[in-house]
Amino acid sequence: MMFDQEILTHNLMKEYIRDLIEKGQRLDGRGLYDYRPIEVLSGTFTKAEGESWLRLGETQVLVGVKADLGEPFPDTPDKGVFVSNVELLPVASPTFEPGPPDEGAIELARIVDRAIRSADAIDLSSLVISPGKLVYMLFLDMYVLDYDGNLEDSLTLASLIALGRTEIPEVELKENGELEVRETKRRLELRDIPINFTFVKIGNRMLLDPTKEEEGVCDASITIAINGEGKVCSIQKKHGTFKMDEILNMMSVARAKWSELAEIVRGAI
Amino acid sequence: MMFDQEILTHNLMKEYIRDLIEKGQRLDGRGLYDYRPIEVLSGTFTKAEGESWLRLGETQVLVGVKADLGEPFPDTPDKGVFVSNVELLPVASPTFEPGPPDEGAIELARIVDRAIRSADAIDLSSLVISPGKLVYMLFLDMYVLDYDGNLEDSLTLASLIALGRTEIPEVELKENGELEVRETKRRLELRDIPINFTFVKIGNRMLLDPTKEEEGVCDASITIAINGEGKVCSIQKKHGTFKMDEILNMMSVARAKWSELAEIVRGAI
Amino acid sequence: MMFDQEILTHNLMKEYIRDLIEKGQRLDGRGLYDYRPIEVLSGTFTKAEGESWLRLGETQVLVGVKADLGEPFPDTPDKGVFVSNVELLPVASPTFEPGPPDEGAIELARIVDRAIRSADAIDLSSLVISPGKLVYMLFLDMYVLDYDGNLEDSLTLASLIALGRTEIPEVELKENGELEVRETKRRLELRDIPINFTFVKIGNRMLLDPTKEEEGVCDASITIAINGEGKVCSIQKKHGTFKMDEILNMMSVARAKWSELAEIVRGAI
Amino acid sequence: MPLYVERRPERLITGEGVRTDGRLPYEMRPIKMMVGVLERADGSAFVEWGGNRILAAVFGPREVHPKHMTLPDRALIRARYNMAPFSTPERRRPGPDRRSIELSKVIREALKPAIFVENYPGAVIDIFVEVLRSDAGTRVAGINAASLALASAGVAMRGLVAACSIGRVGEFIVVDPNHDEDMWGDSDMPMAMMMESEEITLLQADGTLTEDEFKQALELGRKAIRFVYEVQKEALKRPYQLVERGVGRLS
Amino acid sequence: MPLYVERRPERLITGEGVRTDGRLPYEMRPIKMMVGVLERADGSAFVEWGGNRILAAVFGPREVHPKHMTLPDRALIRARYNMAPFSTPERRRPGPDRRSIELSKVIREALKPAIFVENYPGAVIDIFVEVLRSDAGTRVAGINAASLALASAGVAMRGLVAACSIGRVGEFIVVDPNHDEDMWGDSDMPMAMMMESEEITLLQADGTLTEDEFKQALELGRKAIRFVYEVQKEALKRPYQLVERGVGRLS
Amino acid sequence: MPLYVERRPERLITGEGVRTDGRLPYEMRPIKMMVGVLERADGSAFVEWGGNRILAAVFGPREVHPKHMTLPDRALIRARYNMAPFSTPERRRPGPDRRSIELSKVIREALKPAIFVENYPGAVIDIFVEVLRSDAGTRVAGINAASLALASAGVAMRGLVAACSIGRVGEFIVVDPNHDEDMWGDSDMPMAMMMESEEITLLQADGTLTEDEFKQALELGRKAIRFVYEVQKEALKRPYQLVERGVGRLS
Repeated sequence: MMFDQEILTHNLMKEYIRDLIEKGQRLDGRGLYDYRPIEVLSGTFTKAEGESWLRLGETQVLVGVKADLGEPFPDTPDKGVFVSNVELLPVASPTFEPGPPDEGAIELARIVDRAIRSADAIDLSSLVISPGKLVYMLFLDMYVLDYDGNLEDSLTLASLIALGRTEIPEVELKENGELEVRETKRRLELRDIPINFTFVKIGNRMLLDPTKEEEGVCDASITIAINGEGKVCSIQKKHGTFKMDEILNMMSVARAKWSELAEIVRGAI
Repeated sequence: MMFDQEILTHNLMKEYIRDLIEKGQRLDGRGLYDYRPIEVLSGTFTKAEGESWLRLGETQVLVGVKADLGEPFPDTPDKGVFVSNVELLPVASPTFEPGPPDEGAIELARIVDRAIRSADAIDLSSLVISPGKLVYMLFLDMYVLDYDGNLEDSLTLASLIALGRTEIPEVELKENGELEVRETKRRLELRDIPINFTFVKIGNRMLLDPTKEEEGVCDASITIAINGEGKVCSIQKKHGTFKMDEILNMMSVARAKWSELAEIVRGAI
Repeated sequence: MMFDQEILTHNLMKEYIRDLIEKGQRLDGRGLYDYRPIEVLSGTFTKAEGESWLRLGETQVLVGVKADLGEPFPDTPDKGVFVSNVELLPVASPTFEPGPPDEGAIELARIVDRAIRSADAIDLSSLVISPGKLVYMLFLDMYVLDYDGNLEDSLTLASLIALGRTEIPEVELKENGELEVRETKRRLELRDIPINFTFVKIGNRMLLDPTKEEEGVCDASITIAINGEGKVCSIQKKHGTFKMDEILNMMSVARAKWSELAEIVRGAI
Repeated sequence: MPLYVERRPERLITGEGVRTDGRLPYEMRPIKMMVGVLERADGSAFVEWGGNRILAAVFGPREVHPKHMTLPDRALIRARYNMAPFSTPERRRPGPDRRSIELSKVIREALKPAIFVENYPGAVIDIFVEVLRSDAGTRVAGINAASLALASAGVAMRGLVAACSIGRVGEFIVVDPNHDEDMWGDSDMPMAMMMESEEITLLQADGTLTEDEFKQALELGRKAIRFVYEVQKEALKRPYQLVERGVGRLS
Repeated sequence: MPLYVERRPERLITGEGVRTDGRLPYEMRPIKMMVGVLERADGSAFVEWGGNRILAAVFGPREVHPKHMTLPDRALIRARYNMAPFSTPERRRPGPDRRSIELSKVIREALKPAIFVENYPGAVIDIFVEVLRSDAGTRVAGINAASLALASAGVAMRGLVAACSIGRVGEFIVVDPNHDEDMWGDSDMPMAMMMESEEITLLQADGTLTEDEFKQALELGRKAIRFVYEVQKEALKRPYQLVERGVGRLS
Repeated sequence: MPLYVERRPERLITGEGVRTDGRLPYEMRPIKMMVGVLERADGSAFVEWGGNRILAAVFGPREVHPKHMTLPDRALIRARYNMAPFSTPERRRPGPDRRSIELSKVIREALKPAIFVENYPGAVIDIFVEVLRSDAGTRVAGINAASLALASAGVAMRGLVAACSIGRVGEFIVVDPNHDEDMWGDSDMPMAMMMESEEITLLQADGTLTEDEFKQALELGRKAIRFVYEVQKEALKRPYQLVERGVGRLS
């Protein structure tokens, strides 16, 4: 629900935010295309093979990458399995409820997943142990701990960092068919850094990195992923409408911001 | 719910329908034992191995038969698997809701399934590829698109036609255990034509092929399946009560009508 | 819900019960540490390998032990599988609703299960047919038929009796890997008799074997399992609070009552 | 991996009509009924029928929950048929399956015509049928038990509903099919009636019957149901007591 | 064990831009549309698009159920995208999966901007998209059908929403990707617009596109959507009739 | 197919009482607590305890949803204990299982006695315990975190609830069992108390204890809980700061 304009921010606040933005200003003083401060917490918080706890303003997410062994899908015998999942924890917002992922959580997971897959950021064929029989399965579990808008970008950043940090136990499939899990670990290679950029439209202004309040008053929203070569690698328009030139403009902004965010990812790995 | 007298037809309409029927007349001018027009649409509407889109008055159903391969049930190693399922799509009526089949949909599926099984209309042993190990699985998926009463009979007719039209890919189990799916297809043989006849009782009149309104005002309802030899092969009394002689009378009507409907099935295959 | 102080007994009755208990009296005239009459019905009521229908006052439970064959859990290849399940049937109380076990039913099952496991009352390693591959699975299904309080103790007693009566078909794993189920049966050995004792605190009195009404007015409740050696083998404090000396006192009472209840179990097997 | 494998007997019936449990075609299995076995339910009954053990309980008339299901002008009737995990040779997973959902519906529709629903506007009557041990004919045994439970709950009824199954084994029409006949017989036709008015409230059939066979089955069903009905009446008169009948031969 | 195994064609497109179904990059598959196929729905439409068969129905504006979802100042819009078990080569299990839940959301958000929701305070408009046969592009075909169904239900709209997908196959930007291109192509970009205002109501993308490719795709999408929009308008004018277009070449 | 196989250590404790992590029987693992880690929750706390990482959050008192669960004369208390998929060596499937449902209940019942529920008639207080990393003793660590979260949310309380587990390894009664002792030890007894009144609000036990062992365990539990309680009080005084204790030796 929170990704929809249905969110009820108090009407007065709504008007105030909209009035400000008409003047090109934001409630927290940021420029229209500025991100809030991004912080990657240090410490070990999970039992994952790779993890990252990231703050984007007051939004907090914790992402863990767990490895397991399993069979590949029948139609991709030469590829490992990569599964993305988002949990909107009830601790993150008074409006989140316990239970299986709703459409908002599912869309979020697919937005992150699609950027990573489209950019081939992970070499799934490197996850094969025995083609058609045994592969690594990577589970990207994204936990939303505190919700203040723009989960798309914060989850994407935290996921890239967690993947980049991932080290999985090496295994050997012996001739007799037995499996040996070794002490040594191999690092997952992050081959590209596809960044998601989420914009909202308020009036005729486009804003990057919306807060919860800005999501609540916006007329339209969209997430665009740009990879290291400056290519679009995924788009998801959410509610509202955009004009073609608006989309082309946002894409230019995103392209220009890529290095700034990629640097944060690289720095944290 | 719609199979129950709980349906709310406006009271005035109810009285009017009942009054008419007391005089032996129906709202749409039909005789008490007349079916509404039955039309089988031509065209390809699914990816099924056999299909049929049938209209019975304003009731519309779409039935598809999909084949798959799988293991037989442990207690019937020498028989293929035949599964029937009804979906009351929300497009078919303002009172249908999305979700797993409710008791009405389950009963409908079992009414159709029971008629087909009791009559041995499909030779399940012909679906065995390797006894106890590999058999064809046939999924009879019945989609209700438009609901104007008498789903029992319309689904049965459409199912028989879809089954009679079914062609499944031939497979060969090679000596080395590998499975080859061939280009050639085999036709499923329809060995009998068990027709379901649904009657409702209004006052002391019995009516065949009830509309939604007639179902809504009726005092009792029953579905009787008759096969090609004139045998009863399944009965399902639904709500209300019948006297023994009423049942014997309806059975005679059904027996007399069998050829008319079987002809429609045969003609459409 | 019923295990919680949320139960609504009429307020007047509540006060009356509490006043009585302050004087050391109970509504049904029992002493504070007396059980209600326990009766084990004779007859065959299920198709289980072991069963018992037990009445504790107006509480009635029916427990069945079914055996099946299956794979052991990967981390315990040398142990059979033992699964406990409680169903609070809607016939047992106007407040019970059909559906999967709620937290109350799950806690009950775990209370019984924990006592049996902690006491090693069943030798799970005796249930292995082929280590890591094939074991007996025992399903302890506990059915609550009539609810008048203290399901913990009544289900534990009935479960011990049902287990003690259990005879499972002997099987032989032949050299060619085939399995033969023999006509002969083997008796499950009950190696210990861990009894659960449920107390409630009302005011500053402790009562054993509470009725539904006593559960409804109590300030705190606890279940303590004692085994044949007088050891504590499981504790579950439920709602409310206890002081340390209160717990030690109840434990002494439980220890003193063990023989009385173990005798009932032994007598019924 | 099942511990129990069912095997079809070599023959289900002899040329003289002797069945696998020794009964003749028109003989019924022993029946025991008891009214009033549960303390919390408003009405309850226990039925043994052959190897079946069925418990039925009735709650209500009481307030409907959830409220939006309330019917303003009459009682809502709900029924649940449920098989215990230990009621079959192989353990059954708890929870409803398609068969039990259908049976819950036909049981409700077998009993509802007997209830004066208009006497209880806005209320619900809940009927629970618990199969503790199953041995062919659980739905009809369940209807018999539930009918007693309704009556013992004081629900206003047009009459008791009694039920029995009729089967066909080869050329024999048999009353009250046993487990073997239920599994491998040629037809099965469960029936229920309100005996006073001879109105049929349950009728299902599976397998084929010629016109004559069907008439014969219907008539045999009526006799069997009357037999059951007499046992029910006696059980109602003597609550908390087990009313028994040995193998019953229908005329 | 599947009876149908998909195999990637040796090549998806020739150097001259001939696609696996013989089309050129700017050619669309044949389209048929019909408004008014269902009797019970307030509005309905059927769309054939290549091998796709899509049925859409609209109910409402009507009362919201459950009530707590009611919006006091405007209509609640709900959409469900559902694939029939027989819509794919291998049978699909009924019920929503993650993909169909996402598609239901994006379809709702593609249509909602076109509806005057403030005209129907407190009401709900339910949109159902049923995929009977799938052959690449079901979501855009579904949006086209649903838009017609909304209009034929008399829902007040800012304009029809029309939709089409654009793909990339190697260096070719192609309109209306077919099954092979959908499975093994390099990018897929479904789009929907309100043609009058040229506002984009659906835009998704998968696979990579350079800046130029993206611009080219966006422009091609606009043309394709205009083409579809013309078919929609004709279908709306002639309800109960099948409006057909053969392979359409975009300028 | 698991990547991680647990192996029992050769011995769990030496004759001198040295445990697999080097601690003596009466030594506790290092503890860190921080109050106020989340922005949206009304109260929150983070606890590190050995290798455990636990986050607790409290919402409320607020309106009950669904409404029919409202209690007219006091607050409804709900608690959820949840393990993250990445909290264990093998990935856990999200969603509640029987263990977490039971733990949610006992955690609720461990905390409820400390809350002045009668101060908030008709309201709900929701307590969430999220296990991010599990390393034996998650329920007691979770109670400690949740108690801090309640206090920091300003919920009126009789006192803080503090908790610790006591175990038995052979003949040794040990405080705060580690992972090995939790897996292969002989008994485990989680406890929680309101320290001011020394009322026990959680008590569970698993495995066997003689009367003497039980008394010893209870007494040791009291000491450990007092130790934890002191850390809690300090954390409450210094919100947003990490309050740390190294290995703590109980007298």
